[in-house]
Amino acid sequence: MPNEYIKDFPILQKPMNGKSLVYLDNGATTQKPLSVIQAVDDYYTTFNANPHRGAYDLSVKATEIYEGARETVQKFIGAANSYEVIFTKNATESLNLLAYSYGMNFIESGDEIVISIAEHHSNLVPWQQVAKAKGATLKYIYLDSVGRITQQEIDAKITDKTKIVAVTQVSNVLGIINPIADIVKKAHSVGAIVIVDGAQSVPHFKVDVQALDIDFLVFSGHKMLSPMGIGVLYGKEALLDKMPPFLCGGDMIDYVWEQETTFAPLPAKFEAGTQNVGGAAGLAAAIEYIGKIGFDKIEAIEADLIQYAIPKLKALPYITLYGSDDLSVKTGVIAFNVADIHPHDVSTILDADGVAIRAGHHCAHPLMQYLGVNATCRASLYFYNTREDVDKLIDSLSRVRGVLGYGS
Amino acid sequence: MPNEYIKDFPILQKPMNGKSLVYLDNGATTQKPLSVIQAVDDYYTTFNANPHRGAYDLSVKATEIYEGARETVQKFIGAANSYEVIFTKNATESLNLLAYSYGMNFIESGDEIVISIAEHHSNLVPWQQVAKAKGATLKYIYLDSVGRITQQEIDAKITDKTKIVAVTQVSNVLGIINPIADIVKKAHSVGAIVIVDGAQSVPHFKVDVQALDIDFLVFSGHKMLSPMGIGVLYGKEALLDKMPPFLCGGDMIDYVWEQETTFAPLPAKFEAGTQNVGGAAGLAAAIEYIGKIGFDKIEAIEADLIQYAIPKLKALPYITLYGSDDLSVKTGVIAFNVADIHPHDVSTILDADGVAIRAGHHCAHPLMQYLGVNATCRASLYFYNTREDVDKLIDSLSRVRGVLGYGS
Amino acid sequence: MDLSGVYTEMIAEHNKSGRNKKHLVEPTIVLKGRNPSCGDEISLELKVCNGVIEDAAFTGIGCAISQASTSMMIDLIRGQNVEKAQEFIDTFLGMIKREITDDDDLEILDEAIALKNISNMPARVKCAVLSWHTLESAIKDEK
Amino acid sequence: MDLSGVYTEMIAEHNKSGRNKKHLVEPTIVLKGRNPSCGDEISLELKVCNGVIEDAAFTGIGCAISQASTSMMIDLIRGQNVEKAQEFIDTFLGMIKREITDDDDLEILDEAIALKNISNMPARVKCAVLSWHTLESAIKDEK
Ligand SMILES: Cc1ncc(COP(=O)(O)O)c(C=O)c1O
Ligand SMILES: Cc1ncc(COP(=O)(O)O)c(C=O)c1O
Repeated sequence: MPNEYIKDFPILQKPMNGKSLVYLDNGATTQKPLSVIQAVDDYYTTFNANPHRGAYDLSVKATEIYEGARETVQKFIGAANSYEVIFTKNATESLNLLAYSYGMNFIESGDEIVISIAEHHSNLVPWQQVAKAKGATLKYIYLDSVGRITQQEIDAKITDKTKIVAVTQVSNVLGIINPIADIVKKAHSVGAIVIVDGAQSVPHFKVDVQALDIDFLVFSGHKMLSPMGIGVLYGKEALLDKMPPFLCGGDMIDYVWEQETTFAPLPAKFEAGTQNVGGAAGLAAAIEYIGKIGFDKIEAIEADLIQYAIPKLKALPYITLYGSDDLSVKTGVIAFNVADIHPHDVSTILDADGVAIRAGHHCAHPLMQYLGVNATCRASLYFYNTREDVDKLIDSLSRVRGVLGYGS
Repeated sequence: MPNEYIKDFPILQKPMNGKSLVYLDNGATTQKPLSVIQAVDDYYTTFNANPHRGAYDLSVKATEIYEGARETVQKFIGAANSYEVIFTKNATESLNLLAYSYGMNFIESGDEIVISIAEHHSNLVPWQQVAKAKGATLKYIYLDSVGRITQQEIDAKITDKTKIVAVTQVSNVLGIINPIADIVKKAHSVGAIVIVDGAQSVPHFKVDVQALDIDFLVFSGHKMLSPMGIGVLYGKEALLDKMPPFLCGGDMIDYVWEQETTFAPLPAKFEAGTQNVGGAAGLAAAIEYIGKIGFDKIEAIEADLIQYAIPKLKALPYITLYGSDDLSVKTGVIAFNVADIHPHDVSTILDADGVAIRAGHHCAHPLMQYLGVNATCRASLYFYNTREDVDKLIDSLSRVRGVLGYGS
Repeated sequence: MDLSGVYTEMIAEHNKSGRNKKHLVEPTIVLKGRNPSCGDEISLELKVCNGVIEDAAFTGIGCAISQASTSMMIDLIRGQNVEKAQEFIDTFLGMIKREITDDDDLEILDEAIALKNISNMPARVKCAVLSWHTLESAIKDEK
Repeated sequence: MDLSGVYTEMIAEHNKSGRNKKHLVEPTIVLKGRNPSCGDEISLELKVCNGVIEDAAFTGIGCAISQASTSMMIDLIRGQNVEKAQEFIDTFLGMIKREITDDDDLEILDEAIALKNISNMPARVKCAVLSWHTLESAIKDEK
């Protein structure tokens, strides 16, 4: 099936190991369309200056680009106000900002922080640190046998002691979509706030922060077509307002004296130092590109690919798939193992065919321990992938055991 | 005088307000040569992947580019080991990393932190916060009448109680070069560590961390030709080793269990989450570009421009210059005011002539208070500026008072 | 950008004259307005009796645009009641935000129409509106 | 990349056979080697008497390259004294770092020469050297 988007991605036109690149590591980072690369170039070749700091024309243009990007993000995630959108360098920084500024200040001894066992280390280690520093308890929501969070677990783990629930909307290993609305309902009923890790969801389907009534949302630009070095923290105004600053320095202050400082209002309060304007321009262009395709289309393409891939993978007797394949709770992330073969060898052998997948723990050690595996392979799709890519994956996989001297 | 570098900078070829751009706000951010823009493009069109995480070819290439950039920085600043170079998003993050990870852990009640009154807010507000949180004292080194730090002040302010001396190598307002070697000598003699803010020095002359024996150095890529969103923290191995991590998440861990984590060795320990590989590629290209010109040449050009500019500015009776104009302690940053005219008006009027300077407090409120001014104008040069740029500055300045109805 | 459309004679004149830059003898309201990003600070003094602004003046530092804007505002509101002052504020802010563009609607602003072009200069908008926001806060409780 | 130069028959054979993958009856040294970024873990068991490695074996998980590399290493060092074992280590690490490239110098590595091509695969180098670094730590105190 021809894919009309491939032509927009320069890297997908270039051969890898002599073969055309089958890029199936979109969960790690996506490729960038020309329009994004061009938007960054345009910024540096035409408008580059330090925003907010200059009264001259170029600096005003840089400010417009930067604040325009903030409004683009606002609309994209349905935030009520543009100043509820804070730019960071990636989802990890966004989560650490929350751990330092919210966690370290509003969590007390005896409080409980609830996360899921499927969290990426970036939404796990910061909360371990907060729990340790504050004498709080870090509690885990476990998964059912096919990787889903059940209402029972939600009710069991979120209690009157819970102050923060931090959970990923889509598991970066299993691709399972978590029931955020149910979690928010329960969390708010006990007065806890909800932090949603949207790193694997925001690039793939519409996430509306007001419709979900979530308190914070984090995501990374580089997993949704934009350059590296730009990420987002969304937060409700009332919460962001009561949080102290995280990074201190230029542009986040109102007045500084030798021994005292007053801080600027949102969003500047959380954006110390010179920001990544080129990155913000890239993110805005990425959101525009996604908007032109439309999430309906993106979801349809990804659903078609999973529906095509899963039966083919299941037909290979030596493949073990992890997690539910029920399309109503699954995105285009597929975790699997090949019998007798270590995931790193699988990845190396596929690489020789130009097929890029990921192998390892996917920054989710506790989930690996929970699944009882040391590592897995992971193929993660995006809308520029095709059925042909899936065919090549299957084809290459079917040769893996032979390469290492096993019968099939 | 023709300048052979202008042709490398696309933005300097484009008109601004119908005139060719005279960009004199290099202290805020510099423009980018084509080779830097191209290096970032090449990364995204040919090698983009998440480094460190994949066993496939593209990811290996991304890792090589990223780690190669680290080695380029290492050589550039004369560090002993490449893992002593930590990538951050800007100098501000580097300083906050130090404040959180070093300051919050090794400063105790009664200790003293010494900074200069000329610090940028980014090297000031974080230390205020540490001093407050820890019950330590924040002490200021003041300047002599022409903006210099004297040995007397160094000896008076750095005492047995001093644990951290954090000082800028070049003032971003006055352009004065501080006596880092003398400060290091005194600080080390009392057992204090020295943090050097190299944001305004590293782009302009050779800074060798081992020769200066400094403990930490921070700087921003965007002030030295590279894209925004990439900065550096250099630290001596022994110090970085004993510091706990700052940001937690993916890639900075060895093992994670539900309630415990062990951390990766340097430099990964301080680089949580997906890093800005494109930015690192840009920074490496910027360092290569600077290397091709050579600091001898860069310093010579800047010295020529200041020597040319200062007498011309002094010849205008309504101009007040701030700080020494002794070339042996001065870089191409010139702070001044025009009698009766607010700096913002000066900047707007110059902007109409295509001359971009900065007006305001330059993120240095305490210095403004110390100088007894509300704001100043600042022209800051780089090697792509020319005597013609200076002429246009002077020319435009000589019209400012007239525009606002004052005689000259 | 056409400088003469920004730094008009009228603005230069108001900035230089300092006619309204002084202390009042017995102000009933004194309110500081600040623009942290510029470092500009004005202190607005009003003498309000029975809902009428009998006199007004200001002190403080700022660029020509903020000084002139403040001075023009004071000329406008002196002798007016607070409702009228609010009308001036709404019209002026509307002009700067480009929500009110019709010259007829702006006419009441008199000399302050000279600041219309500031709406094209995002970096300077804050300078022009500082005193008007300060006035708005100052008279809030008088209505 | 030519896969057949990496996953040679010999490597496949060592990986599959599990010949050296077991516990020793009375090991004198047991040392864990870890590769956090891969999640690989091996436990190396040695029986060293009077400076001679009388027997060796390993347990643990890892990719074919690390398993084969460990198994080949064990074949090489079994019955050798620790000085000779160190020579194997130096030669093997030299080969992987491409510091030793001459086939004559590598000859002592016997079957382990099959891992030479790993030096072209930066992402897999760690897998190949894990057991060798573990061995080096294990015998440090025996010399
Ligand atoms: C001396 C000095 N230190 C620190 C900074 C902060 O740099 P950045 O804004 O890139 O974090 C600057 C520049 O703004 C500076 O001039
Ligand atoms: C679910 C999830 N959360 C957080 C992250 C961290 O994102 P980043 O590395 O861009 O900070 C990732 C990606 O690595 C992820 O998949």
